[in-house]
Amino acid sequence: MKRTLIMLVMVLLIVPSLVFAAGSKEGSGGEDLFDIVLIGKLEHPMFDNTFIGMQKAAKELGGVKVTMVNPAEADAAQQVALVEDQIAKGVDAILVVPNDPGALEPAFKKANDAGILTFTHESVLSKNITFDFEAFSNEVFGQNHMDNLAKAMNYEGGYICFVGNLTAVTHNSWVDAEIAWQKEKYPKMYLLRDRLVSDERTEVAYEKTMEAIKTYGDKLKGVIGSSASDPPGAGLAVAEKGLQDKIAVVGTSLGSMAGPGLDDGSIKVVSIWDPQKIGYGAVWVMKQVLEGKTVADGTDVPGLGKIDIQDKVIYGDKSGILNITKDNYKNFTF
Amino acid sequence: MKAKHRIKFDSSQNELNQSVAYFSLFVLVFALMAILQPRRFLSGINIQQLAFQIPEFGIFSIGMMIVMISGGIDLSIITTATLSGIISSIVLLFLSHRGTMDLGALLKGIMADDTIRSGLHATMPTGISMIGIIVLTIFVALAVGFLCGLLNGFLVAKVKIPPILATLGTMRLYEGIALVITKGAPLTGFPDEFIFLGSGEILGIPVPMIIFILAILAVATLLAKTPLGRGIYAVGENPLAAQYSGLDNSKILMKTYAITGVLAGLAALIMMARVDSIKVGYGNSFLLQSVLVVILGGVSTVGGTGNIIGVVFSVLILRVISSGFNIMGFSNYMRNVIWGSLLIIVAIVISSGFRFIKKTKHIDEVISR
Amino acid sequence: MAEEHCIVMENISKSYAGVEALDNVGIDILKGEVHCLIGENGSGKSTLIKIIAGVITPSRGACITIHGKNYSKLTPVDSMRQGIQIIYQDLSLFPNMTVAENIAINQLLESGKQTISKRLIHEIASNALKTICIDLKLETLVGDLPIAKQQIVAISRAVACGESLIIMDEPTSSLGKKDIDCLFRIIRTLKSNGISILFVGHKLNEIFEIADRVTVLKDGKSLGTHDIHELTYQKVIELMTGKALAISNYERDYPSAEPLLEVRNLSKRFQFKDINFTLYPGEIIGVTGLVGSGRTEMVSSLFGLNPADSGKILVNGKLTPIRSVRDALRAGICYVPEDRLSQGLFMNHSIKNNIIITIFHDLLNRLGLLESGKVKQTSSLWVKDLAIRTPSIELPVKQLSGGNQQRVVIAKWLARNPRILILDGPTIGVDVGAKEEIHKTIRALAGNGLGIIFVSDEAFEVVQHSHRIIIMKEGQVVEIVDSKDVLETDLLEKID
Amino acid sequence: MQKQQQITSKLLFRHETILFIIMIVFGVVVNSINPAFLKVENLFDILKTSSITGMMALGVMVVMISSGMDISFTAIATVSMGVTVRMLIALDKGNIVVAFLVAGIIGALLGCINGFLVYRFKLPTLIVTLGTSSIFHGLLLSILKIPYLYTVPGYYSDFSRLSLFTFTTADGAVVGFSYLTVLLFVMACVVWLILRFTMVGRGIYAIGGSIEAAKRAGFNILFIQLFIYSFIGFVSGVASIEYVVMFRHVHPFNMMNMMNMMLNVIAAVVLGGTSINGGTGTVLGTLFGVWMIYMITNSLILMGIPSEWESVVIGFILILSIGVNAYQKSLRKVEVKIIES
Repeated sequence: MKRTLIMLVMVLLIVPSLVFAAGSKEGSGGEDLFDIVLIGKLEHPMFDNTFIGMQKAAKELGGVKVTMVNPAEADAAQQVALVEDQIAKGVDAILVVPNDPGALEPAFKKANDAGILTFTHESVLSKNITFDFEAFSNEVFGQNHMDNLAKAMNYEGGYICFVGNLTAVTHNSWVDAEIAWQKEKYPKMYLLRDRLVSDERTEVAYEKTMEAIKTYGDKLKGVIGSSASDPPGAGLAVAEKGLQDKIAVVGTSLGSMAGPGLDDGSIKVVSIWDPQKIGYGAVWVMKQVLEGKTVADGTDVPGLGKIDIQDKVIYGDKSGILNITKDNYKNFTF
Repeated sequence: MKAKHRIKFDSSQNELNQSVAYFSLFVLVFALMAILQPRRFLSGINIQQLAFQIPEFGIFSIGMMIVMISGGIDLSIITTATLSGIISSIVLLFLSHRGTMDLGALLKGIMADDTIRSGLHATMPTGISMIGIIVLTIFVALAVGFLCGLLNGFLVAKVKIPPILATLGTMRLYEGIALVITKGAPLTGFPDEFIFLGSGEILGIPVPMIIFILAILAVATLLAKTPLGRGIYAVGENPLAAQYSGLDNSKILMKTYAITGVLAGLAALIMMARVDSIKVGYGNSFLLQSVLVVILGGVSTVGGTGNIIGVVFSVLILRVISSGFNIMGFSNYMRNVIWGSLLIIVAIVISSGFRFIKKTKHIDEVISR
Repeated sequence: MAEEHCIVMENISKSYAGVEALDNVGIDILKGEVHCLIGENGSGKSTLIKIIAGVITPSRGACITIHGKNYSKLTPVDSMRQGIQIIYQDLSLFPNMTVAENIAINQLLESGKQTISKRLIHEIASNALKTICIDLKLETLVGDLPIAKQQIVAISRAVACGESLIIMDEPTSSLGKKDIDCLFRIIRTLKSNGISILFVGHKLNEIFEIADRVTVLKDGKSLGTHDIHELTYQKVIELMTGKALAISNYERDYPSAEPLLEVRNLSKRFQFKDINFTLYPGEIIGVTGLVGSGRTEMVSSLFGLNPADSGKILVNGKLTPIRSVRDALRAGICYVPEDRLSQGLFMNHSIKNNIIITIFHDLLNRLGLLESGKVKQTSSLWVKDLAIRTPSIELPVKQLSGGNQQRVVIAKWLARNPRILILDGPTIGVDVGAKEEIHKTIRALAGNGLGIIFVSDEAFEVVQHSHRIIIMKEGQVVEIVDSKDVLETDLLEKID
Repeated sequence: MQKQQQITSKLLFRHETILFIIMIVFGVVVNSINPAFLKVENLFDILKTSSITGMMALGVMVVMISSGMDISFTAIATVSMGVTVRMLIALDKGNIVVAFLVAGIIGALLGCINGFLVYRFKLPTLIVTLGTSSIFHGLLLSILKIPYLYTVPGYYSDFSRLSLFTFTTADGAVVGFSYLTVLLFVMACVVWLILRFTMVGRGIYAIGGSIEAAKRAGFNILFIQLFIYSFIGFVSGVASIEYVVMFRHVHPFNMMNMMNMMLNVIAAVVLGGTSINGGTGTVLGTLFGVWMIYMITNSLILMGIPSEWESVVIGFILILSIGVNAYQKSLRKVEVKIIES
């Protein structure tokens, strides 16, 4: 008796959730719209914001319907499956923020064969695509981080760099650019050790910064983070040791995440691109392409500015970098 | 009269019933998806997608199944695959670009420089050696998997570390070695002949699917028809009795883990060939899923019982559900809720299916009345 | 009424899925008596005690009176409150806890205390041990104790609760003579304290030694309660098995072939020392001694489970070092272990798969795969040969009864066609009828020229069924006697 | 004489002792590479950062003693963290004590569901918790829609700065003994008391030793199972608030995304001498196990190990220390056998 009751509850749990889930994401709309799908790396406000930009574009430009699906974990295999499912679903264009660019190529190829256009974001190496969208080049972004850090640590002393994962291509190219730029521009500064890995987790960035403080003592003057949770983690460690005036933390992050650190001075400045703008610009470009028009180098794209097309990569202009500080972080919704 | 009723419950019958149950569940799920989304789900392309998606995950799952039948678990299965994929792709890339650059430069070059690679393709000697190179690559991948598995087996069987801990350690170790070799960079640019293994078709059937089916047949034969297979079941069910029966437990365990390692190597090959790249961290989400599928497939969590049919059907069921949900645009989290509920429901059904037998404990006495 | 009843049960019936396990059974236990409940396996003994414990509810119409109080339905809590305590065959101890904790735990539970202290636990435990006049180290882990001492812990636990009725389910099945004497002494002490004992068992000599009254169950029906003085061995066996049992004496042809196995100066540190004996084809050698006398250690060293430190083993006159189980198997030595559940069987696997586990190499086809035809044929053959009662060879072994399970273990080894078969306590936990069948099997095997080493506690059994007897004590051979020249009682003396 | 021998050998083979020796050896080795390691400041920091893992490890230990396994605790932690912090913000009141309590209670309730399923259907605990872990986390994310929260009320971070006592070291750094560590120690004591001095504690060991025997002895299995699983739920809830205290944000993945974290906790508990098959386990051993793993992972930078070697080193040391332990255990078995005979 009780057993059937439990089973009933379980079934009741499943059925409405099916309905609920089915109803939640499927937008209504006529069949004549272009179907564009955004596939993020995982569920994250960054991609939500990109999607908001896309929705805004869809509304303002018309003729486009946008949806979003994200893998439950930041895993390339799941993303491949998602792309393949979208092919089956028969959308018109897919915009992916790849976890692993290489892994998606065959899926992209299949999509293209099925007449679906593929686009990427944050993935300059992708091949089977129409365009990749970048707010700016990795090199420029890395140099921006280094400029910020150098200024904050008064152009001298030792520093360390975090990457989210050794396998994160963009993070590594930022760090490469940072180190090269420092060697070129700031001779009094020096790298204390090889890049550290944060696992894209605040607590790991915190623990490793703590350890670095102990290991290098007074020599450590600066920390650059690559994943959005690195500066908050490093900032926490700095704040806890009361070293706000001695160690500068900069890097990639969001205003919302870095806010507390910016407030107490443990984080000096964080940089980011505006995901809504990118989303808007991407939809603008994708719509052009879907309508069979060409997008030329130097076009002024809303959201991206004057674009620079290299091979298949569309770089926005340098105005795309947002440097967020204590004074302005509250102006941003992400 | 009454006795006749009872005879139904012998174990082969049970196994058969179980297989029928899994099969009907599969049909049910498939039909449900087909009814809900007939146009999209039943489209040729989706069915083919499924056929491409299932094999790598499926092979991991049957690998996990083998160790779980032996009473263990292999948490290092994914990183074993990563490591063997990386080492074998170095061999593949090195040999197929042979004579034009050294290994170090190759490793550095792989990541970014597309032009070098296409140039290399042009200069590469064609025909004769490519098959040989691919065979060698396959051999290396399987061999690395074998060695990784052997180390797991050694730690479990000889050093007597609980499997969950031993493979947790080696999971980090293999991942680490792979990171040290590549520094995290992906390896890509495999020759098209190799890609065929992952994306090609023979008579309309995807090559990975063919490999998967062969692997199923091989493992099924191994488990049912070989002394080693029976030994794996025996060690999982009762290691002491196995020892008393003259089986060499540690040898069996070493072989078990080694076979799982080889399967991980095989999965790595398909993975590499399917996505034309290999990188540390690829496929990490398969780990818990494969444990889930094995349990869902009716393998006892303490080892000793379970059969491959259940596991293979669980793989199919989960894949169909998840693909169907993707098409319908479900959120992943809702899917997790449904998976979790499904797992518990299946477990309850399985356990209550056996409850009747537990009560009439000594069947022979009942019959002999 | 002069004698006070502890418990009276009438009209007890119970059926599982239409099969009657108990049919209108009645039993009454007097205060301060030792009441024996006997019957073959499957006769309903365990169902009956589970009903007394309240674990199983009987069919309607049952009438249970405990200390004058009527119950139509008994719950485990009622049963415990009324001072009924069961010592199960598996003892139901906690191997990971200390002796003191194991003894005290039931009393603590009953007292409803939520907190405990070590002092209290020790007090309860030492009191209980004092009651039965036994000394045990309180801080030892029970899992580290030998089985006989575990039994004492289980009894002490029941005593600690101040019970009025203690039910012992085959308590002597894993005990040596000395331990059994000790147990009986404890039982008598308990009896003199006014505690009733329901003694479930099947070793007749014990029953005649300890029982006041006997209730016999057969096929779920009671064959009445008898005063022990009204009964004889013969009568009891007839009641239990429903047929007159001929105790035939073993044909004691002295074998005259070359020796099959010679053991010379076999020793292992801390376990046994200077073992010497010879085994001839067709001979049954009984090995007996107390638990801890080194008998199991010695025979398991012959099987390579516990390789000896020094000494020589000759098989067929050839020096054969046995360092592992495989060495032993190669030499044609097989071993039926003492604990068939944990050492002999794969409970969830089919009978077929249990039997073929030792003979894979015979069943392979040219591809090196097991041939299912041969597998079925071979296993069915053995099932038939050893008269294992089962509807199918695909049935999991756990669904068989003890006697049949034991025969599966024996079949597994016979399938290998051994020359020497070591049987360690093959009749433990097997009832009289099944025991006789196992004895028959053993004799038939010896008749086929096998050399058999037969380890057993039961002097009666050893004298009846072997040519010669090795008596072991403290790791050494006391004497090797011809069973013609020894009486059961002599043997018992020599063992101690 | 013989007795003395037995006692020394017992001490030698005690799990905690071996673990302690390994820890000391490891500490000395690291310290010889970088003297910063054995400074009080660093040790206190390790104690503080390991307190979250330690808290969860206590719960896992209790479950494992009862011969169960719970892998839903990270999901429970995530759910109780998300719900608690949100709820208190929405109500616009609350303080740190309330937060700890509410999260603990939510965790305990979720744990109760596990306990009930385990008891009622006699299912393998691994399956139940594997199932509920995706259910809990999935429901949190899809129905409750708990987003990221990067600004949390001040009382969380205030608590993080509180120290039981502080002192200044020779080189001028201010070192504090965090209340988070105190919390772990208090919880460890509570667990120790429960396991040692209450009938529930004995019941947990009893179930781990033999559930059938425990039933026959008259233990209330339902109550004990509910206690076990709601206890691990409770400590997971508490640990989740510790997370908010330390890192000042609510994140639906960081705690959950920790398959590594989950495995680390389980590894720590097993390393600490708790048997996977149930029945044995001590609080001290578990704490040692946690610290051991923390010492390994938090000394890699001090030792100057390049990032790409991290996994290799961790894997290697893990295998080594577990191997030594396993080997020592098999020695003990032989020892017991000899003493017995």
